[in-house]
Amino acid sequence: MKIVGEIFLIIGSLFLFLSALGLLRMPDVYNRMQAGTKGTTFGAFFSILGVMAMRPEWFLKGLSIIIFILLTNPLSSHALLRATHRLGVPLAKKAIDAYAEDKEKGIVEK
Amino acid sequence: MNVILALLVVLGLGYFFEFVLRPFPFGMEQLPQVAYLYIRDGLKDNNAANLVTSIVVNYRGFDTLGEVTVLFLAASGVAFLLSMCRCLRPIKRHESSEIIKTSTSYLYPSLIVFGAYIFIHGHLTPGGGFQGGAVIASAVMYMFLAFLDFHPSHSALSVTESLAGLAFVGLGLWGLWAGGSFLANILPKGEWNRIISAGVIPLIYIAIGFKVGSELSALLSDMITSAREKKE
Amino acid sequence: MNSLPLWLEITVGVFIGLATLMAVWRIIRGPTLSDRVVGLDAATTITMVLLVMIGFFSNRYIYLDVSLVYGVLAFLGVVAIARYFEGGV
Amino acid sequence: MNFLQSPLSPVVTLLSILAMGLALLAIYLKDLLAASVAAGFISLVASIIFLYLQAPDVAMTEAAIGAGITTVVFIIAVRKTERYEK
Amino acid sequence: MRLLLSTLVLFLLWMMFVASLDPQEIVTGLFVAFFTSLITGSVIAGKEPLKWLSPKRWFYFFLFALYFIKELTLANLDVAYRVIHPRLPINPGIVRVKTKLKTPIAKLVLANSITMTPGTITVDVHGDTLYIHWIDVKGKDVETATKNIVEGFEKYLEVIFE
Repeated sequence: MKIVGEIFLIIGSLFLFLSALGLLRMPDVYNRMQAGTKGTTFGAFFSILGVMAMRPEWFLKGLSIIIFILLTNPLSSHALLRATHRLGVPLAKKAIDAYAEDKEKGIVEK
Repeated sequence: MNVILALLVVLGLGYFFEFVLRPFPFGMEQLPQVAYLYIRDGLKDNNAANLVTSIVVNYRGFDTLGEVTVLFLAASGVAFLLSMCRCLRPIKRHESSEIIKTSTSYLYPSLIVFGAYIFIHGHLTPGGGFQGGAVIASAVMYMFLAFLDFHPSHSALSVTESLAGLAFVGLGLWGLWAGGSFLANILPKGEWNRIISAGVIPLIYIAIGFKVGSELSALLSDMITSAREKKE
Repeated sequence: MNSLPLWLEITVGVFIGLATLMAVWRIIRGPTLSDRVVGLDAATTITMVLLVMIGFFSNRYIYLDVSLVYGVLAFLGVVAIARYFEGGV
Repeated sequence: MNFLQSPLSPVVTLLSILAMGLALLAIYLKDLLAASVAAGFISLVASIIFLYLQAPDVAMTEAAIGAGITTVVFIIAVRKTERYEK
Repeated sequence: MRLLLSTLVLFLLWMMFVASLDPQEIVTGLFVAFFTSLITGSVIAGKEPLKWLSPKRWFYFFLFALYFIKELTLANLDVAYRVIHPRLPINPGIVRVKTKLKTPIAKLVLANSITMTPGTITVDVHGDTLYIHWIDVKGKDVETATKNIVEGFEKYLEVIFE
């Protein structure tokens, strides 16, 4: 159990580090958000799982923290991206931007 | 020039704090007399698992009453000033997304339960009335952010707040009547580290939690709805 | 109690510290305000993990509450800024 | 262990320097919302420091008031006045 | 009925925070849960509370959780690959996808799951159309995007929430 916990801790902190690296390297807000949300959620998930593996009596509280993170992290990124697009921040080297097209056509409220 | 002056001031302050704070030890060895007594007898006297709670609510309970009053005065002042203000610009407001609305309607009861957990367990965990009240106010704030036409009942908030304040003062007077001093801990102390322990402390924290939660909610709703006033 | 070996503590600490520093760099540099908020959002989750880890190293169960309260209220801040952008506050 | 938990340990010193840098940033930014984001980060660092020095009550209060309520109040205030400092 | 179910859900949440079986805690928790569901109008129970009782839905929920964790891991390996790669292999864009799901809670879970799958983030929901930011656009039309992004989750969520 202890070995499992240690491995989980290392995996979790590694992914936290990688997501922060993505925050640094990506070209625009949308791609930074991709790295930031996924990496931190996964890193937090595994780190807290590691702590839970080493302290089994903390299981329920750790589970509530994990559920809270899994619920709210995508929500905040969604709210922030929607607001940012509405603010008019452009995508870097975009292939297609269907959302802006639909805003032009008036399907979605601007 | 300004930068050099600022740096000099900062260095002087740093030296001052170092000079002043160095004699105080960080630890248990040489505390002032009252603090030493609090730390030695606090757990025995009140049977609370959290020593800070025992000091804040029992020995310094009168100060806490003052703090709650200060918060009440601040909220009343904000409400009064906002009712006077006629200088707002018209604001066009947009709906929030469907996802935020759905998630908020599920988060709102959960956060209220979490806030209640924080302030009911004030004598067992680091939480307390103020933190639990802040969590409850944040739940109300989520509703404001997600729904454009959310209106909490203002009279219910103020009635809750007054009743909680009355309960706090009433508990204090009961202590004065039965135990000889304001907020004396007259109830049985119970078993250590369970909910019903530490006598009167959890009751006071529940009162503070209700009071702070309704006060902060009323304050935030005043600030937000006064921004909404000039919509038309 | 079972404590971690020193090298593992140092590895985890260095990874999380570097992650925090990079989020701070995004807050300092970010060309638009959204970049700064993205940095704050990532730093919030990192901090929740860090608070849980401090609780783990000092072996106190009640420290987990602090992490949960911090998560709730920091999420409120991010959503409030996002709703400000949309014009919803 | 004892040295690491004292107020002068290297961890606390580094975190305090970080908080000071962010406070300077919050002063010099002209965009007031960005300044409030920096202020939110300061309360995050302060919360870590308090918990590290084994003061969970103070850490929780700092997290509750500093990270959430203060940011919201700043945003409402900015909403009612100007976003950019002149 | 809805009040009862909402009380039960909030009570389970309370027990999760408390994590002990002390009878005092249970009584306090029941009281708090009942009071909260009274003042919030028991929104947490949903419109049709009997849906919570079906074991088939819970079984599919378990399958969904497994699938979700697998996708989460893949997503992170994907992000890690893109971040470490020296030339940043990205081709971002925002695409439309269609969903068959109707209820708000199903859409919420779908949007959150999409945010956690490899290279996609939900930007907006409008009726049955979801706008997805895709870090590596494979096809610009609606059908390809729907097939790639939504369908894996939809078959579980349809059973669970519809």
